[in-house]
This record gives sequence, structure tokens and C-alpha cells, in this order.
Amino acid sequence: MSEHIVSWKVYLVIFVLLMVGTGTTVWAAFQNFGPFNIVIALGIATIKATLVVLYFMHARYSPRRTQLVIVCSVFWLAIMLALTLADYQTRQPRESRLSPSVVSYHA
Amino acid sequence: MPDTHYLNATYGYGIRTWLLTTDHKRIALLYLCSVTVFFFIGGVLATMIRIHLLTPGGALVTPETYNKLFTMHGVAMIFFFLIPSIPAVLGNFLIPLMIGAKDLAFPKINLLSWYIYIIGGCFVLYSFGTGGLDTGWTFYTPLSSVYSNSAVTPAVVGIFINGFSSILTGLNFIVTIHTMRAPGMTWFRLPLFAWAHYATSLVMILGTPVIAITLLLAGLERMFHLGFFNPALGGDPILFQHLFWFYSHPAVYIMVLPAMGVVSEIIPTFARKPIFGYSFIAGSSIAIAVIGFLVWAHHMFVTGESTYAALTFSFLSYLVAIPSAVKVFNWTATLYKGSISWDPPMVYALGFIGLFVIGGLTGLFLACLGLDIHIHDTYFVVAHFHYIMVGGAVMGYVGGLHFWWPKITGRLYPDSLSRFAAVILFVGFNLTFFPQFILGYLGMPRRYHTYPPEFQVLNVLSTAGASILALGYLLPMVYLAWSMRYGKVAGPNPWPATGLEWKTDSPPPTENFHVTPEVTWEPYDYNSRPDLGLAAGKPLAPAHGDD
Amino acid sequence: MQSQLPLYPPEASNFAPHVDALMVFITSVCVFFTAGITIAIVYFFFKYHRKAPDAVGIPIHEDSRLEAAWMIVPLILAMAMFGWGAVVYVDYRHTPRDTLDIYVTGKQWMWKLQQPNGLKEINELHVPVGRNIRLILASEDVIHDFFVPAFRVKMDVVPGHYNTMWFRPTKAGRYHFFCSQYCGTNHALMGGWVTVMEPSDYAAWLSGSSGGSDQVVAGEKLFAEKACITCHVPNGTGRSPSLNGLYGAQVLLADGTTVTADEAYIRESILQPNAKIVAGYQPLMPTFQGQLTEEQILALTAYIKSLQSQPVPVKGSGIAPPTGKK
Amino acid sequence: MRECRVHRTGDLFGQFQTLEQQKETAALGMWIFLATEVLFFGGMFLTYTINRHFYFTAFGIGSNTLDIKLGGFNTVVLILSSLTMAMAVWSAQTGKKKLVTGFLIATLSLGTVFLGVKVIEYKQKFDHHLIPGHGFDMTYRSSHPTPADDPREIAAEKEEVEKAFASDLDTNAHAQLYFSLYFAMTGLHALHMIVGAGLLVWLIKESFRGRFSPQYNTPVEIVGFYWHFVDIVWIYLFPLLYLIDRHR
Ligand code: HEA
Ligand code: HEA
Ligand code: HEC
Ligand code: CUA
Ligand SMILES: [Cu+2]
Repeated sequence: MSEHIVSWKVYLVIFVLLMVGTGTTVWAAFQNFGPFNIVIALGIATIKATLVVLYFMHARYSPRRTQLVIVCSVFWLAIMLALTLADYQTRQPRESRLSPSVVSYHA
Repeated sequence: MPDTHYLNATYGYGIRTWLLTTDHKRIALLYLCSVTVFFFIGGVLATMIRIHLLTPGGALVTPETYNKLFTMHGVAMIFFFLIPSIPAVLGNFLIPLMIGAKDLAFPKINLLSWYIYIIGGCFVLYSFGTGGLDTGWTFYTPLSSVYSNSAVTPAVVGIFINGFSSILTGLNFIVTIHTMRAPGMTWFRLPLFAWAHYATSLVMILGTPVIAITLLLAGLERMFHLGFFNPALGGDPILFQHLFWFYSHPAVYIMVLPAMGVVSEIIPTFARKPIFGYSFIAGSSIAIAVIGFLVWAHHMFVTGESTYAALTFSFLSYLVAIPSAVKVFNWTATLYKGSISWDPPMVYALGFIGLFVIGGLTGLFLACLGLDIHIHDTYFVVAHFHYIMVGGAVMGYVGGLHFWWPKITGRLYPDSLSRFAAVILFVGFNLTFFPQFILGYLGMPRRYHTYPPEFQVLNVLSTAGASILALGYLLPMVYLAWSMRYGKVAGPNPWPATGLEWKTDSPPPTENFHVTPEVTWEPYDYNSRPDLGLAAGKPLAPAHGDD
Repeated sequence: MQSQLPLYPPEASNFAPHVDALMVFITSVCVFFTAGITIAIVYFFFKYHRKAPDAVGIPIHEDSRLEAAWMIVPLILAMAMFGWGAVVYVDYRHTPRDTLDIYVTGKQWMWKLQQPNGLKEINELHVPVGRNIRLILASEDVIHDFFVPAFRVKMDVVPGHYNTMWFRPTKAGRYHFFCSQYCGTNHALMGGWVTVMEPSDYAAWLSGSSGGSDQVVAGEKLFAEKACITCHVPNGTGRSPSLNGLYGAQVLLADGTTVTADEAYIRESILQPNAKIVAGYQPLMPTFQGQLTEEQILALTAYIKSLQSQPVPVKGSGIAPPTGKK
Repeated sequence: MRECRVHRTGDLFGQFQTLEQQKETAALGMWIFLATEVLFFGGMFLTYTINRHFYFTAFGIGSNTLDIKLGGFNTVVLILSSLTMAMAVWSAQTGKKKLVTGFLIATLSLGTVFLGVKVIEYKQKFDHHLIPGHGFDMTYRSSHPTPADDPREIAAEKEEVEKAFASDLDTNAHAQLYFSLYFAMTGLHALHMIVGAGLLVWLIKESFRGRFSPQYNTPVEIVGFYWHFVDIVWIYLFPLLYLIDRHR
């Protein structure tokens, strides 16, 4: 396995993209997109995180098993979040404190 | 015995050479001593529980003390005995040997994880000593975070710390199995013990962090009066249960998978034939580890979780039973047309199968939604998990100790005495815990220091069984200790078995192998191993015969 | 007739026969597998016992058809267990309409139970045979669990929200109930007796044992004391909805969804008014979280439910916004 | 050679056969460690998510008391430190020994700046009685403005807080829940930064001795992984904690 050296130019480009992402996040937070504010915020954060993982952390050039580790960790996190939230979302009315009305009132 | 081996080479026996060692084999022995201490503590507490329950009113202690007894029993047994037992003792000792490596990938981290375990253990013992712990091993909030007056904080800190020991062990195993295999040791030549530990490690690294953070939050809640899980301050106690079981259900597979690995080694060795369905057993370990993460809320069927969630989790709980079934059937099939002996490890392994099957099958009762409503939090549950954990996992651990004892110490233990101990264990165990299934169905709730008189007969039976069981544990402790000095010298491969670990001296040298081994044979393949000195099996039947 | 060493508790509710049948089914499957495996092991063990010290077995590696078979057969049986269990469970969760409601409050370490007419009992519960009984469970401190083995019912009592459970007693008698979620020092003492009576005896018992303030009356008093009445006047003002006939109705919410106004909804409306806003109203109602004890909330709920029987006033004078009740 | 096996030859530890194997192993170890970290933080993110859904208003007013300028500045600082860390790895890989040290020092300095700003922010919360515990008071700042505070800002905050209290009398408890999570999450993040800073100090020491070269740079690379991960956590924490309900 010969090591892949990422050029410093790539790093700079990624850095600039991350900055743009940060700016966009802040800007979007001050707009009213209703329930989509959180979606946008997390979406951008995820893109930023992906860039860091792929380039700064060289995941793009790493062996398959490293990529597998990354996928697994995210997948397990998703299991935890999804199944727990599924319980909260489908509770009988009394427990649907999570109901969208809470959010929509503020929107 | 070889002149130099890991026990006496280099540094000799001095205490500092033990406390600073990075040799996985010595670290395994450090773990062996420490988990035994916790087993002993847990066992004494269990004995007190059983004596107390002899009479309906409670024969021994006050209610507070009784509650502390079972809590400390559960905490000591689960977090400080059973979870580290097989992985940290046998896994640590054997994985590098089995894959032909000189050590684990990160020897220093291995030692570190033992120290972490000890520090965590000290915190927990401190909590036991200063006020005890009366929350149940499940630490449900708000009882643990607000209402309990016992020493919850140090216990939680101790378990939090101990979690990292488990994480680091799992990490070490996975990396080692990935990168340190000897030439020729392909994935499908790995011993099933290694597969089981790979699966176990997956659970350790992906589950343990969640219990760590959960207990951290609960501890902070208790220390600083925060409200994460306290409804009085807006928190949600059910969320705690979700987080707790996200780890603690998969954790039951940390306990049983390694034991299954042990059995998968013992059975082919004493049946002297390749294990039936190697790839299915290997794959089922991984399947158990993965599906095991999807079933946690089956502990919460009556908390008021949503009906849909309950249905989902019940369904998935049944799925996770299938890979376990696969293992049991394959072990049984391995005996077919074998050349079976009943050396002590084999007796333990067969005992494991019997008790694990009962324990596992009673899991099916609990996973059944309509039935769990009635038996949840009764002695039925207590019986279920003791069957799997004590009858299954501990039996596997003791069996594994017997199997590899000659490798670890270079000596053999008395043959018939150890077989006798296995039988005592089996009988005592059933007498202790079978009555509890009936008790549970009759409606005796668990964690009760006093109970209605109609339950007394079964409780007395159970206590009687426990005293036989205690004897069953005492015996091996005595004769194994005895054998270290007076046992017969074992030689490198006393059984004989096919694994790589048996190709080196007993006890092995510090560097494990004098020359890096190369693997050219399939696992458990007696027929291509003239070096074992056995009559090469005459092919009486076609290799894939289904006659 | 229970023998000296019974294997199951008395069957005294509608659920008991189903649960016991399920138990018999799963037990037989499990006995079948345990016996099968044990017999196979013992048989192989003796049949293939080692003949000579250096004998080896015959290598048989794998058989995919066999593997498939012993995955599929258990899977089918497991699915049968799941399916049957699910059916019974759905029955548990599906409360019928005509229930006799009993409020149950758990606290360390006692149970307070309240009959619909306000009669209070401690660690004792009287119910008539043949009626559907619903328990509405609340906790004042930690998690408890209400468990009646003879009825095969059990439900956690969780602080912070209501759980409910139901059953129909089928046999008169006196049965144990227990707290089955560990709740601290005297967890084991937190139990009592359910007395199942013939309906006539029950009626006699109810009228015979006076005492205990009427739940609805207490609720009415609180309704005034806590100033609910200032907003919730019987005919509804423009700003606050009337509560008449609320219980059991479908309420249209501001976000367009509807909910059934059950106890839990009423409770939530009092404690977290903003969680669900009735369509057409502003979120003006303050929360009463922390100002009412569980018992007071129960009383208020009982009172609001009692408004049921009064004629529902005609709404929609043109000034009031849509009431949100369909 | 029989006695001592885990001896090292140069940079190669005894349990390995080749430097390459050693490097792969170390990298895999670090990645797996980071996987556990994902789940570790994940438990807290789940707690956050569920409570935020329960108490959106209270979380909003809590979040609005955070200083978006400081938070934003810190975000930039941390991402910049990720860049310098990546550059340090690059310098090591390309054999620029001086640059390695330089970039490592830059990374450490940026990390320290981040922690310094965090201290300032914590201090503010302390002054405003926003530390969870008995003294916690969501209304404190708006009712005790200091001359330094912008009166318009205070008025806005006051209105907002009053509105929240009107709809939810338990706003104080629920906002406290927000701050409990805020401190738990940022505190744990900061703890990771401190560990990272410790690792950087060690790397700098080694790199002064010229240890890192195109052949041997594993430590720089795996500490880099860790540092980037801590950065990623912040990438999520920033919008989740600072940017709730900002528009209004
Ligand atoms: C090592 C530990 C261990 C293991 C391996 C298991 C394995 C299983 N457990 Fe168990 N369990 C515990 C330890 C363990 N459990 C503990 C400690 C508790 C209580 C915690 C507490 O509250 O304190 C508990 C509680 C518990 C509950 C909650 C009960 C309650 O509180 O109400 C449930 C419910 O679903 C459950 C189910 C199962 C199932 C389905 C399996 C399955 O994995 C079992 C699979 C195995 C088999 C099925 C046997 C082999 C198969 C065959 C012989 C073929 C035939 C098979 C079929 C027909 C399908 N367990
Ligand atoms: C690995 C886990 C493990 C193990 C090995 C055991 C082992 C035993 N357990 Fe335990 N148990 C749990 C895990 C375990 N348990 C858990 C998690 C709980 C739930 C806790 C909770 O509710 O929070 C529990 C609860 C529990 C209860 C229920 C308490 C209650 O709900 O009120 C009971 C009651 O009988 C019990 C009994 C026993 C017995 C008799 C043994 C025996 O097998 C022990 C035998 C061992 C020894 C006795 C020590 C070794 C022997 C010697 C050194 C000989 C000399 C000693 C003497 C003569 C005393 N256990
Ligand atoms: C300041 C006025 C005010 C007070 C005081 C008040 N409420 Fe309300 N209540 C409202 C308003 C406005 C609504 C409708 C908006 C909503 O759903 O929150 C409402 C809704 C309700 C609902 C849901 C009604 C429906 O039609 O779905 C219930 C139940 C309720 N209140 C009970 C009470 C009780 C009990 C009290 C006293 C302990 C009380 N309220 C005190 C203003 C008030
Ligand atoms: Cu109440 Cu146990
Ligand atoms: Cu489980």
C-alpha cells in the first residue's frame, strides 16, 4: 500500500468550503424556514463533517476497512437515534409531546 | 515443562514484573485473579440473598440491606465479573496465540485497560463499603438519580471508568485480528473462538460508549441536581431506559458470545472432527452481534412504550434467536460420527449446551409480548438470565479454563474430580434456578425481600440448590490451584487439539512462538494433521455425506 | 382447584386463559427442542464414544440444506410465537369504551386507589365481576408497577405521565397485587389485595362504605380555586374553549391534526398547554406544572369528564372562532 | 533474543513485522476509537434531541443567550486548526521537518485560543446565573442588566423570556435542562480538546527532535485523526447549541 499524499491545495479548498458552510449555517439560522431550519443546519453540518472525514482525514484514500469502520459507526448511531425516536413518535397521544405542533407554533 | 516460558522468563516472578508487564498472557492472568475476586464477592452476596429468602419474612437482613445485596450482586457479577471474564482472561491469553501473533496490537493499551478495570473496581468497592448501593443493577431513574440514599455516585463513576477497559479490550482484539494474523491464517481459517471474540468486540466498542455516557449523565444529574432523566425537572425517565438498554441488551451477548466461542473449540476437539457448519457458526456470531443491537426495548414492554415500538422490538428479538439456534444445532451435529471422549472440558461444554438452550428458549417467552406482560420483572426473568449467564456463560468460562489450563500453567488437574465438579454444578444449578421459573409464573416479583408464604416451598428448594452450586464452584477453585504445583505436566498438546495455540510450548514462551508459524491447514481438520500423532481418519464415509 | 404446588396462579380475568394458552404453546415448542437436542446429544455421545485412544471422527463439513432447514423451522415457530403474542398484546392495549375507571396513584411505598365515585382505598381494590375495569396510573415519585398475577396484567406507573391498563375480572375472590418495578426500600411491601365481587355486592359495598370526598366535587372546587373558571366559562369565551363535552371528543389542533380528548390529553393540556393548541385559539393558557399534585390533577380530570353529561352548548355565535371540536 | 520480545528496533515495535503493518494497525486503532467516540457523543445527542422537542421554547431562549460572535469565532478557529493539523501531516509526509513543527505549534495555539474563548463564555454564563443548580435563574440577566449591556438586546430578551414563562411556568427548569446539556456537551468537547492539546505538546516535542519523516509519521497522522474528529463534533454542536430559534 503506497501512501497517498493529499496536496496542500486540496486542503486549502476544503478549508474555504468549510468556511462557506459555516457562513451559510449562520445566515440560514436567521431566516425563517419553519421546520426546515433544523434540517438545513444539520444538512450543512453533515456536508462539512463529510468533507473533513474524506479529505482532512484521508478517508477517501484509506483502505476499505477504514471506510467500513466509518460507515459502521454512523450506522450504529442511526440505529440508536431511529429506533428510540420511533418509540417517541408513535406513542399514544399522551406521550406525543414530540408532536409537530410544538414546533409549528414557533414557526 | 520447557525451561523458560512467559511465567519465568526475562524478569522472573517479582511483583513489579507483573504490574508492569505488557505480555498479553501475563495480563490475562492479572485479569484472572481480579475477576475471581469479584466472582467471589458476587457469590457471597448471592449466598446471602438465598439464605435471606429461606423464610417469607426474610431470614437474614433488613429490607435496605437486602436491596443492597442484590444490587451489588448484579453489579459485581455483570460489570466486573462476567463481561471481562472470558474476553479479558481467555481472549487475552489466546487470541494472539491462536492467530500466530507475538502479542496484541497494542500491548501497552492492554495493560492500561487492566489498570482502568482496577480503578473502576476500586470505585465500586468503595461504594459497596461506604453505604452500599440499592438501585438495582439497572440504575433506573429517578430512583437512582434522586431518591436513593446509597452511594450511587462512586458506583456510577466506577462503572463509567470500567467501560473504557472494555472498549480498549475490544479495540485491541479487532485491530489484532485484522492486522496481526500469521501467514496463511485467512479469515476462514480463524478459530471460531476468534470469530466469537471479533463479534464480541464489535459490541464492546459500539455499545459500551453509550452506557458510559448514560451513567455519566445520570451521575451528573445526581451530583448537580440536573434534570436529564428526572420528570420533576422536565426530564424523561424512559429515555434513560432506552439508553441503558441500548448497551445492556447487546452486553448480554458480550457475556455469551465468548462462551459460545469456547464451546465451538471444545466440541470439535473432543469429537475429533471438524466442526459442522464452520461458516454458519462464524457468521451467526456476527449476526448475533448486529441484530442484538436492534432489540433493546424488549426490556421495556410495560413502561408504556408505543405499541408499534413494542411490536418491532418483539419481532426483532425473535430474529436474534435464529443465529443462536444455528449454533446449537451445529454443535449437536458435530457430535455425529465423531470420536467422542468425555474429558472434563467436554463435560462442561455439554452442560453449557443444555443450560444455554433452556435459558435461551425461556428468552422466547419473555420476547413474547402477550406473555411478557405477566412475567416481566418476576422470578421468571431471574431464572432466564441465570440460566444463560450462570448456566451458559459461567459454565463456558469454567469449561474454557479447564480446556486451556494445561496451556496456561503447563499442568493437568485431576480428571475425575473435575468431571464430578461439572456434574455437581449442573445439578446444583438446575435445582437453584428451575424452581424460579415456576415462582415467576406464579407471580413472585423479583427484588423482593419478603414474599407471601405460598411461595416458600419453591424458595427453599432454590436455596438448597444454591448450596450445592456453591460447592460446584468451590471444587474447581481448589483443584485448579492445587494443580499449579502438583498437577501432571501437560506437554504442548495434551488433548490433542488442532489450534495454533497448541503448536507452541505449554506454557508458551514470552514471544509465543519460537518461529513465526505458517498455517497450511483448515480449521479443526484432524485428517490433514499427521503431526498430532492420531490415526488419520479413514474416509469411511463421503466428506459431505448426509447418511 | 389448585393443588399444593400450583404451576400457575388462579385465572381470574379475561386475559388469563389467553396468556396461559400462549404459555402452554411456547412451553411445548421449547420442551420439544430441549428434549430433541438432549436426546441427540446423549445418543451421539454413547453411539460415537471414542473406540481407540488415537481414533478420529469422520469429517463432515457442512450441508446447506440442513442449515437452511434448521434456520427456517425455528423461524416459523418463532413467528408463530410473535404473532400470537402480538394479538394478545394488542388486546391488552386496546381498552374497550365502557370501562369503570379507577384512579391509581403509586408512591413510595403505598397505593392509593380511587373508585369512580371518589371513594378512596389504600392498598385495597374492590371491583365487580364482569365489568371492564380501567386503571389510570400515576406516580408521585419513582417508577412503580401495578401487577395482579391472577389477572395476568401489569403496567409501569411512571412519574410524569399517565399509563392506563384494563381487564375484566371473571371470578370473584381475593387476589394479591404487587408493585413489580423496584422502587426502593419497601418495594416488597408495596402490595395489597384486589377483591372481586359480584356486581350486587359491589354496589352494596360502594354505597355502604361512605366517606371519601367526591372526586368530581373536589375537582369542581379546584376548578374555581385555581381560577380555571375565569377562562373556561361554560359557554366558552372567544379566548378559551369550553370544556363541556370535551372528554372523548376529537379535538382539531392548530397544526391540523386531531387528537382524542382522553385523560392523558386533559392532563397534558393542564401541564403543558402549549404542546397541543386547539385550532382557533391562542396559546394563552398558563401551565400548571408544579402547582398541582397528582391527586389534584386527577380530581380536575374527573371534573372535566363529568362535564360530559351536561348538554353541550350550541356554539358558533359568529364571534367565537371555530371550536375545533368535530 | 529469547527473553524479550516487545523490544523495539528504531521506530518498529516488537509485536509487528514491518513499519507498514505498524502504521496500518495504529491508524485502524484510532479509527475504531473514533467510532466509539461517535456513539459516546451520540448518547448525549439523543438526550438533546428528545428534550429539545419537548421544550422547544425554553431551548430557544436558552440558546439565544449564547454569544453567536464568540461561537462563530470559535468555529472558525477550530476549522483553521484542522487545516493546520492537516498541513502538519502533509509536511511530515513530504519531509519538511521545520514546517511540521510550525504547523503543530499553530494547531496547538489555535486550540488554546478556542479553549480560552470557551472560558470567557462560561464566565459569562456564570455571571448571568445560568449555571444549572440552585442559583439558576433564566430571568437574571434581563432583570439585572449591567451598563455594558445593550439595552435593546436586554429588552428583547426580557420580552422573549416573559413570553416563554407565560406559556410554560416551568421555563426555568426547562431552560436549565438546555444549559445542563450545553455544559455537558461543550464540557465534554473541551475535555477532548484538552486531551488533544496534550497529544500535540508531545508531538511538538518529538518533532523538535526531528522524528517525523516521510517514512515515519504515524503519530502525527493519528493524532490528526483525533483532532479532526473533535472538530467535527463542534461542527454539529455549533448549530445545535447556538442557532436554535434565532430568527424572530
Ligand atoms: C448472557 C445473557 C443473556 C442472553 C444471551 C440473553 C438472550 C436472550 N434474551 Fe435475555 N436477559 C438477560 C440476559 C440474557 N438474555 C438478562 C440479564 C435479563 C434481565 C435484565 C434485568 O432486567 O435485570 C434478560 C431479560 C430478557 C428480556 C426482558 C424480560 C423482562 O424484563 O420482561 C427479554 C425479552 O424479550 C429477553 C429475551 C432474550 C432472548 C430472545 C434471547 C435470545 O438471544 C436467546 C436465543 C437462544 C435460543 C432461542 C436458544 C437456542 C435455540 C434453539 C434451541 C432452537 C429453537 C429456537 C426457536 C424455536 C426459535 N431477555
Ligand atoms: C454473571 C452474573 C451472575 C451470576 C454468576 C449470578 C450468580 C448467582 N445468582 Fe444472581 N443475579 C445477577 C447476575 C448473576 N448472578 C443479576 C444481574 C441479578 C439482578 C440484580 C438486580 O435485580 O439488580 C441477579 C439476581 C439474583 C437473584 C434475585 C434477587 C432478587 O431479585 O431479589 C438471586 C436469587 O436467588 C440470585 C442468585 C444467584 C445465585 C444463587 C448465584 C450462584 O450461581 C452464585 C454461586 C457462586 C458462589 C456461591 C461463589 C463461589 C463459591 C465459593 C467461593 C464457595 C464458597 C462460598 C460459599 C460457601 C458461600 N441472583
Ligand atoms: C388564562 C386563561 C386560562 C386559564 C386560567 C386556564 N385555561 Fe385552559 N385553556 C385556555 C386556552 C386559551 C385554551 C386553548 C388553547 C390551548 O389548547 O392551549 C385552553 C385549553 C384547555 C384545555 C383543552 C381544551 C380543548 O378544547 O381541547 C383544557 C382541558 C384546559 N384548558 C383545562 C384547564 C384547567 C383544568 C385550568 C385550571 C387548572 C385551566 N384550563 C386554566 C386558557 C386558560
Ligand atoms: Cu413501588 Cu416497587
Ligand atoms: Cu435483552
